[in-house]
Amino acid sequence: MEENFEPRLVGFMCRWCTYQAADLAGTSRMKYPSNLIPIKVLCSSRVDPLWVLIAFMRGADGVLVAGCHPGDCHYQEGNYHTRRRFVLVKNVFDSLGLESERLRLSWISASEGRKFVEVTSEFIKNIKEKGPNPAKKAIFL
Amino acid sequence: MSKTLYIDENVNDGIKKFLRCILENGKVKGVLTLINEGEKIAYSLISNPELIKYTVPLYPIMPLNAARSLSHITLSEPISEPIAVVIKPCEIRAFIELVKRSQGSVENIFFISFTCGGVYPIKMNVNGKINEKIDNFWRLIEKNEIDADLRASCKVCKEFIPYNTDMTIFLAGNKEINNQCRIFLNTDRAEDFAESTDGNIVQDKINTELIDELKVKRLEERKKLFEDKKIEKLGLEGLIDIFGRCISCHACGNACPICYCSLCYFDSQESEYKPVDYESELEKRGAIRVPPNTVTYQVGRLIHVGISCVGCGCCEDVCPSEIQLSTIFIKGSESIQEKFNYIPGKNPEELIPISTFDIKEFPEVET
Amino acid sequence: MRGAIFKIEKDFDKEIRNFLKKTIVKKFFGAILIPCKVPANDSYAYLLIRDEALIEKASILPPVMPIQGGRVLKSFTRLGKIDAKVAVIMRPCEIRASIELSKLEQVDLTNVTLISVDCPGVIPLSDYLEDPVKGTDTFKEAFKTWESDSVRELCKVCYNFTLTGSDLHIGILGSEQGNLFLIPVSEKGRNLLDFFNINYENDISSWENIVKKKEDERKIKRKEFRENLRQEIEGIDNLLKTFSDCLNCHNCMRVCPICYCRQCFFDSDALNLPSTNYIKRAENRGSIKFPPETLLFHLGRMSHMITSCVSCGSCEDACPVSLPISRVFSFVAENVQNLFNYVPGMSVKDPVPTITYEEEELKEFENPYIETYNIQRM
Amino acid sequence: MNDSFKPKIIYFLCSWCGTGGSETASAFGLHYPENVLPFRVNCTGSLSTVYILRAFLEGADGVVISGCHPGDCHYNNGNFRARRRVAIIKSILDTLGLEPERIWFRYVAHGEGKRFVDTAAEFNDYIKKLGPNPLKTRRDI
Repeated sequence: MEENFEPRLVGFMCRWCTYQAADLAGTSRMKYPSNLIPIKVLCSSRVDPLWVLIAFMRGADGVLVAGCHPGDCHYQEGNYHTRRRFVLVKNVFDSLGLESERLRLSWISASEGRKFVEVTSEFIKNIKEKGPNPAKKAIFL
Repeated sequence: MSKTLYIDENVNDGIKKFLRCILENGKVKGVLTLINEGEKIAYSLISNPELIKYTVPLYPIMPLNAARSLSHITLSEPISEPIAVVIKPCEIRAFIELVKRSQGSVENIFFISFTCGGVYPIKMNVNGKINEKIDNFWRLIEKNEIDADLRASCKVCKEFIPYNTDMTIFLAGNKEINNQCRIFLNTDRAEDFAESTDGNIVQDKINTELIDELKVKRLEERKKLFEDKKIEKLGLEGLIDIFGRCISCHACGNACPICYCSLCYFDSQESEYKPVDYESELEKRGAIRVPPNTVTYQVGRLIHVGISCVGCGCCEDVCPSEIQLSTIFIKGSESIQEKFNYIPGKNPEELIPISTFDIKEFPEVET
Repeated sequence: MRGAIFKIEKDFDKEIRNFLKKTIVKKFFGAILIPCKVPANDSYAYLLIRDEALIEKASILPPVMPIQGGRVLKSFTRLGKIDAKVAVIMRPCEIRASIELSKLEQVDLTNVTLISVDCPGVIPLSDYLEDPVKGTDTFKEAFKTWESDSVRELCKVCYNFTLTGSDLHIGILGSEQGNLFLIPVSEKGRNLLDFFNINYENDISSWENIVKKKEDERKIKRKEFRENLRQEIEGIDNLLKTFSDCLNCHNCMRVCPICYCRQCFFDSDALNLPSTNYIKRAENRGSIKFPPETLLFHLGRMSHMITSCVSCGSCEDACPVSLPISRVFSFVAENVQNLFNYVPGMSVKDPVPTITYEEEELKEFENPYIETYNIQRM
Repeated sequence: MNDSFKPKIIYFLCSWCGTGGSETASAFGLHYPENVLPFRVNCTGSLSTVYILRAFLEGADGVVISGCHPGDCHYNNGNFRARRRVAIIKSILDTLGLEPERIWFRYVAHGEGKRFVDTAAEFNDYIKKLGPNPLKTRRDI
C-alpha cells in the first residue's frame, strides 16, 4: 500500500435525507474524515448508474450512494429504483472483475447524523485498507 | 397438443408458398423478410406477390437486427394495415423490449418465426462465402448439430425457440425439413390465416426431444465459452487489454437493437472532456488517451442495455476492430438477468426490471 | 525551400522521439499528442503525453490509423484550447482534416503545433488486426519501397503524402541515406527550431527531388485508378450494386473526421416517417429494401462534406461490410473540389467553399431563360 | 414523346422572389402544368442539399430551384450559396452517372410571372423528352 494514502471518495447524497444527516453531523460537531466529496442530488434515484461508473473510472477510490430509508422517499418510491439500479451496477462490476467493494449504498435518514459519521468513517477506513483505485493511473481508459 | 399447418414441400418452399398465399388473399399488405435478388441478401418489405419467389425467409444471415427496422417503421404511429414479418427469435425478443420502451408498436404485425439454427457473420454475406456454406447448413440442421462458423453468440444461444409469435416454423430440431413444412399456429389470427391457404391443419404433438438435445449442446458450448474467457477475472487491466483497440466509433451501440437513444450519452456534450479536464487528467496520470472513454463506454453500455440484451451478436459483427464483444455482453447480461429473474422479450406484459420494483428485495445491498 | 538537415544513425523514429523528449524536458511543449501502442500490443491509440518517460513508447509512424487524427484533435480542442502548448504528430491527411475542422470551428489551433511526417500509407485496420506482427512487417516493407500493394486503396494513389498545412514537417523520404529533414512552414515551426538553435537555412533539394518524383508517379497511378473506378461505379445499376450491402450503420460518418455534427440529419427524427409511408412505397415499387434510404444517406452525406473530404480512407476501414466508400468519395471529391479550385487542408486561410461565394462563377450550372421558348412552342 | 407519361416535378421556390413570381402568374391568369408541384422555402440558400437529393431519389422526375436574381437576395447572398450547392449536387450526380440534367437552377424575380410559367412548362417538356426517372422503380434503393 502507498504510504500516506488519502483516499478520495464521491458521495451522491439525497437532498432530503442524507444531505440533511451530514448537516446534522456538522451542527452536532461530530468528527469524521474529510475524504468524502459530497454531491447533492434531489433524490438518490437521480443517480444514473453511469455516474457511478464514471466516478470510478475517473479515479474515485470509492463511490457512496445514499438516500432515505425504503418507504421514506420524498418522491414516494425513488429509493426503490435506486436499489435496483445499484444492484445492476454492482452486478456488472462483479461480472467484469472490477472492484465492486468500492461501491456502497446506504440508507441514512435526516436524523441519523451519527449513522452518517459511522458509515463514512467505516467506508473510508475500508478503502484505505484496500488501497488506491487502479483506474487512477490507467492511461488507456 | 396444438394446431399445426402441414405443407407438402420442403420447409423453404413451404413458407414461401404460405407467404404468397396470404399476400395474394389480401390477409396482409406486405411481408418483411430476407430477399435474395442477385447475389446479396437484405431485408425487404414486399407487397408484390410475384417477388415472393426471390425471398429466403429462413436464410441464416442477419444483416441487421430487424427489430431496429420494425421500430423505425412503427415509431411515429402503429402500422395501419396488417403486415407479416418473418424474423429470428432474438429479433422478436429485441422488438418486444423496444416496445416496452415505447419505441414501437406490435399492432397489426403478424409475427412468424422459427426454431433458429443460428446465423453466419455478415462478412460471409459480403464476401459471398455464405453461398458455399448454405447446403452444409441445411444438412447440419437435419443432423441437429452446430456449425463452428456460426456467429459466436448463436453457437451459445439458448433462447432459440421464439416467444410471442403467431406462427412458429419447425426448423432447428426437425429432421424432416426436406420433406415437410410444419408450422405451429399459436394464435387465432394464425389459424385464420392458415385456413385461407391450401395446407392441412391437424392437431399435432410437438416432438421436443431433438430441441432439448440441441439446447444441451448449446449450453455446453456456452459453458465452454465462459470457461475459455473468464470475464469475471478480467479486472481493469483485462478490460483495457480487450478494449485497447477500440476506435470509439460506437458502431456496436448503433447496431444494437436495444440501444435506441438517438443521441447516446457518450456522443453528447456532457461526456466531452473540457480543457480543464484534460489538464487535470494530465497532471494526475502523466498521459491520457484521446478521445477518452473507451472502456467506460463499453462498461457503461453494458450497464444500460445489459438488462435487455438478447444476445443477437450484432455488436460483434459490425465492430471494425474485431473486438469479441458478445462474450462480455452475453455473460454480463446473463448475470444481470438472472439476478432480476428476467428473460428479455419473453413476456410483453412484464415490465423491465429497472422500471419497476418490489418493496422487499435485495436487503443485502444496503450496508 | 529551406530546412534543417539532421544526420541520423539508423532509426528516424528514435531520433524524433529524443527530440520530442527534449521539447518536453525544456518545457517548450506542455504535452505531446502522438500515437502509442496499446497495452495489448495489437493496435495504436492517440495519447496526450506529459510524462516524458512515456514518449519512449510512442510511435511516429504507426502502421495503422485506427482513429483519424482530425477526430482526435477535435475531441481534444473543441471546447477550447488548453493552457499548455501542445505538439501534435500526425500523418498529412490527418493534419489536413484538422485544418479543415479548424475552419469549421471544431478545432482550436491556437496552442497547437502541427507536425507532419512523410507518409507511405497505412495498412487497413482489418488486415493489421488479423496478425499485428505480420502487419508491422508489411508496413516496414511499404515504408522501404513507398510502393506497396498492402496499404489502403486510397493510400496507393495518394499524392498529398507530404508537406501540407502543418507548422513543421519532418521529411523522412530518403532517410536511408542518413538524412532527416526538418522543414519549418509557419511561425510556430520556426519558433520551435529557433528555441533549440537549429539552423534551418540548409538546402533540402535532395528531399524535394525525391518527393517530386514520387508525386508524379502517384499522379499517374491515380489517373489509372480513377478510370477503373469510373467503370466500376458509374450509372444507376453499378452504383446501387456498390452500395447494396450497406447496413445503414452510419459508421462511415462516425469515423469521418469532417462529419463533425453531433447528431446527423440521417440519425434524427426527420427520416422517421409514419408507417403508412413505407407501406405505400413498398406498394409503388413492389418492395423496398430495409433499412431504407441507404443511397440517400451516402449521397446526402457526400453533398454535405465532400468539399472538405481529405481522402484519408477511414470510412472504408470502419465499414463492417467493406464497401468501397472511401474510393467513391475520393473520386467524387476530386471533381467537386476542382470546381472550386480548392484543396482541403492546405492552408488555414482559404475558406471552405460552402461558406463563401463569388458573384461571377458557376454560370454553367444555371439554366438561363430562353424567352422565345414558349413562342416556338405555340 | 410518350404522351401518357406525366412527370412528377418538384419546384422549390424561394418565398421572396420565386413564390412572388408564381403569384404574379396567377394574377395574370397564366397557366402552368398541374404536375409541377411548387414547394415554398424561405430562401434557396436555406434549401439543404439533402432535400433536393431526397426528392430526386424518392422518384421525382425532375427538380427545379428558383430564387431571386443575383444581388437581389432578401438575405444578401442566399442565392449565391444555393448556386454553389446546386453545383456540388450536379457535380456529384454527374460523376456518378445519375442524370444531373434533371435538376435545374433558374432565377425568377417577383414580377416575372411569365418566366415562372415558362420555366415550369419548358422543364416539363424537357423531362417528358428525357423520360421517367429510373430511380422511381428501383427496389434496392
